[in-house]
Amino acid sequence: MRGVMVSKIFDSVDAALADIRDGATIMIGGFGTAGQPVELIDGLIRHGARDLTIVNNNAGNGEVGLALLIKSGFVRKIICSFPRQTDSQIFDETYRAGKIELEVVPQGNLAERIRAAGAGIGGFFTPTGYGTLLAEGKETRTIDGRDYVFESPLRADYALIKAHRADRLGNLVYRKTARNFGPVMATAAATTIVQVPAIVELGQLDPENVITPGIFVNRVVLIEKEAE
Amino acid sequence: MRGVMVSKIFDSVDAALADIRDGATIMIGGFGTAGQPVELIDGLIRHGARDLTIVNNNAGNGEVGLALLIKSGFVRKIICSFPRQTDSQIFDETYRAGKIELEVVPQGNLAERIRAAGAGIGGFFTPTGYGTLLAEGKETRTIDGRDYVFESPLRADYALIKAHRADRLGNLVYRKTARNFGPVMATAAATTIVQVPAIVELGQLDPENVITPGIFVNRVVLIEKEAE
Amino acid sequence: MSTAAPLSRAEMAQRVAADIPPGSYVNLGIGIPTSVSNYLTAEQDVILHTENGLLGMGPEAHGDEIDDDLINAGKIPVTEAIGASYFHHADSFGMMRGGHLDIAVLGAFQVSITGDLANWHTGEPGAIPAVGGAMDLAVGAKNVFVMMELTTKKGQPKLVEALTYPVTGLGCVTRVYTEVAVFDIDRTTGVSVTELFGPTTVDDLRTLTNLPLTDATGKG
Amino acid sequence: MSTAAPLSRAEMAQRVAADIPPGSYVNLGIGIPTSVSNYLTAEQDVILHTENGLLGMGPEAHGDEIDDDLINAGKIPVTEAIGASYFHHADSFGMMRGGHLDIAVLGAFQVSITGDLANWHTGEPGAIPAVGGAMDLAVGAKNVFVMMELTTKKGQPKLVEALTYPVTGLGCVTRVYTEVAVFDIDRTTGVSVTELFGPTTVDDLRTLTNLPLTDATGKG
Repeated sequence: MRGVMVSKIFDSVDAALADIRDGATIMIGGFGTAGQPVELIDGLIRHGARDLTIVNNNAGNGEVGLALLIKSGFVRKIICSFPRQTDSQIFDETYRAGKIELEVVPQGNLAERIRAAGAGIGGFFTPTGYGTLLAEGKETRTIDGRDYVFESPLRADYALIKAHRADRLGNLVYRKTARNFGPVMATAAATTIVQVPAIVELGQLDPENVITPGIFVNRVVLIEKEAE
Repeated sequence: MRGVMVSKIFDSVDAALADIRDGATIMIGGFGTAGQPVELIDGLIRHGARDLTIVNNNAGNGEVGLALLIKSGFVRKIICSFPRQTDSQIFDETYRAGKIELEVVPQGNLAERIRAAGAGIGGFFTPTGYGTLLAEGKETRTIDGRDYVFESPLRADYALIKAHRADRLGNLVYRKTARNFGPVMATAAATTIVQVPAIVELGQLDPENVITPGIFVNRVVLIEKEAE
Repeated sequence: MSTAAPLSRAEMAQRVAADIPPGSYVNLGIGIPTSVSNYLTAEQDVILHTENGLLGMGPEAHGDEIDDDLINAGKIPVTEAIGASYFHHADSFGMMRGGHLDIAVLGAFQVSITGDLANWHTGEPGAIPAVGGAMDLAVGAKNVFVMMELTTKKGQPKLVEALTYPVTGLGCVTRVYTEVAVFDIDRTTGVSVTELFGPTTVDDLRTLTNLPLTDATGKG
Repeated sequence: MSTAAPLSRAEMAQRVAADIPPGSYVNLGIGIPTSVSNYLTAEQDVILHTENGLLGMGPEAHGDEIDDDLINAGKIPVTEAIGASYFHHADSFGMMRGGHLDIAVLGAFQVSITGDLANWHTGEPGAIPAVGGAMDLAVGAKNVFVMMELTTKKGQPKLVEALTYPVTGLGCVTRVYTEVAVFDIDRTTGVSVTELFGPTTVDDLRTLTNLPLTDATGKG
């Protein structure tokens, strides 16, 4: 008997996204446009699932990627740290029109909540946000003389992220500051879908330097581009 | 005016350990002997600070390193996950003679408590240990139907760790499973002291693959050996 | 599947190995569970996790392969499989606690009918407590398989109504492999016998354990 | 050190840069604080942190240096210094929240005499709230330096008894650089003026701010 080698490589974006349903919570990697999985987001728009909750650091830039997804009307709610930017006009309009719900989370709490979900932590006390509008109604505690706010894990049905290289088991490396939220989001989603500009043979990534071990990755899609 | 380049490199183990005082809490890296900073521990014994609290995964193997430190009588208390091993005879005798205090912490909670201290988290809820002897007297909470125990950050005055390579700013890489507790302990101590078998020029470590950024490291000592 | 005789330890390990789905991420506990790796086939593409910071652990190292920096959780020298990755202890236990491992295979002193596990401490006076990663493994994996003899040397069943040994984790065990039978544990429907090895019957097991076992062997 | 005239923004940045001890780990907030990097010398060996995952940030990138994958927290293309390292967002904010940065330099709408900081939200009706890393930076660094004009365009002092803008962090600011003076904030001893720039006196500042300022200029 000869088995089939396990491979997480999917032939197309559409195949990788096919099972996403209305109402899903989806984490999308990237900080601004660095690390933003634009082709996966385009695929999500084509796919057409509605009533989505999106977790990202921002709320879209310009007229592409996440901004376009918001424009599509498929996003019910966005959880982010920094929606307002010079080129966040699509979000701004949608929000002011009352067509999208916004939960603003301090950036470090956002990252830590995602990490907590991936690491099986039920909740944690963070000093960030204590005494501010963003901690209103939340449990607080003074520990060793310092004031903390209780924050809960943030998990998702899917994470869509962009990496620099992947192998067939989904081991990933990133490139420079495009790494940002990718590694923690990959741990916090039931299904993690990754786009990469190149796939390498198993064994070509140095085990000392794999940033996201394949255990956190479910699907890999190759998006070839000229300049990468 | 020409400034002096910042360098964290110390000339000797003794110089690197000189300011450790009686009663200090000291994290020591390593899992069994892999990653154990033996020469720093030998230096700690020479230094002679007493009444120490030691944090390590184990409680020493054989008659060297951590085991020898325990034999020295300088350790008041050890916080670890797995004291009893086939070659932990020194700890076993010392403990049975009532000469050392023992706090047993599940290994993952130990690692997470250390990480929490380094990351400014005031405490967290973990499922590990719930309903067991090791959670007796601790706060518990049911979150989304799962039971958790509250655990507190674990910090230290010093961390003594072993890495594979360092540069003058204290950027570190490790080797294979000798990495273990080194990266989290480096973040959780007021002063982190590292032994390495080789120091490289600044710029020789790939920025994508630095495991412990130099911000977490205070002192680096070169321990040259034949086989590394 | 039945066999004519109770399983040897090697056969138990072989049986567990055969039940692991291709591509699974698996942690094999110290002791008997470690031997499961001897029976995993290359075609299964099973990826082994060792909690001291390696995913993609290869077979035990021998001779020149031995490297003091490359050991497993039992502190035995091992090798690195192709496609491996290293990480620090907090990441490694986050991987476990976060539910990313498909299966942990563990030894046990006792397992209760609600899946409570005892495997870390005999509770004897004077014993030095040492837990290691046992409690983390118990609560972390999606499925916890226990491998144990069904009875103690004195003939006492180790599958019990309620633990008498100190708890490692509550309600965590999903399946128990013994030399005479495989038991599935479901927190709502209870314990069912899914396979028998040798002449033992489900009724024999009910008598031995004094537990309400469901016969799911397909022959009951 | 006094100067004949109030400081320009560039001089303020230069003044802050001169106060950063060699070898410090520093995060420069978006806006005016970013310009401090223009005045750091190679001899200072100051290591810049940008919270989107880089320690050892180099100068702003231009021309061919621009790389879409290498930006700072303000999303401006930057370069990588020798000895840099990359890490993910949770590690980056753990570095900050864990108190490992020596200094964060931030802009502000207001600072209170107990070191409370307001710099994230105008609180105006209809404004879209956006916090980014502001609250994390406020609570994380060992020292938080604020750079701001002492008054609003309407002449209202921005160093105040109690904030009227929404809080970013409580009791976090340790020093305030303005065009006319430097203020040190100590939670127990209050606010002291440590330097003056231009003709303004400590009494002038007391009158302007209506605050009980200690004269620590060494000339009072």
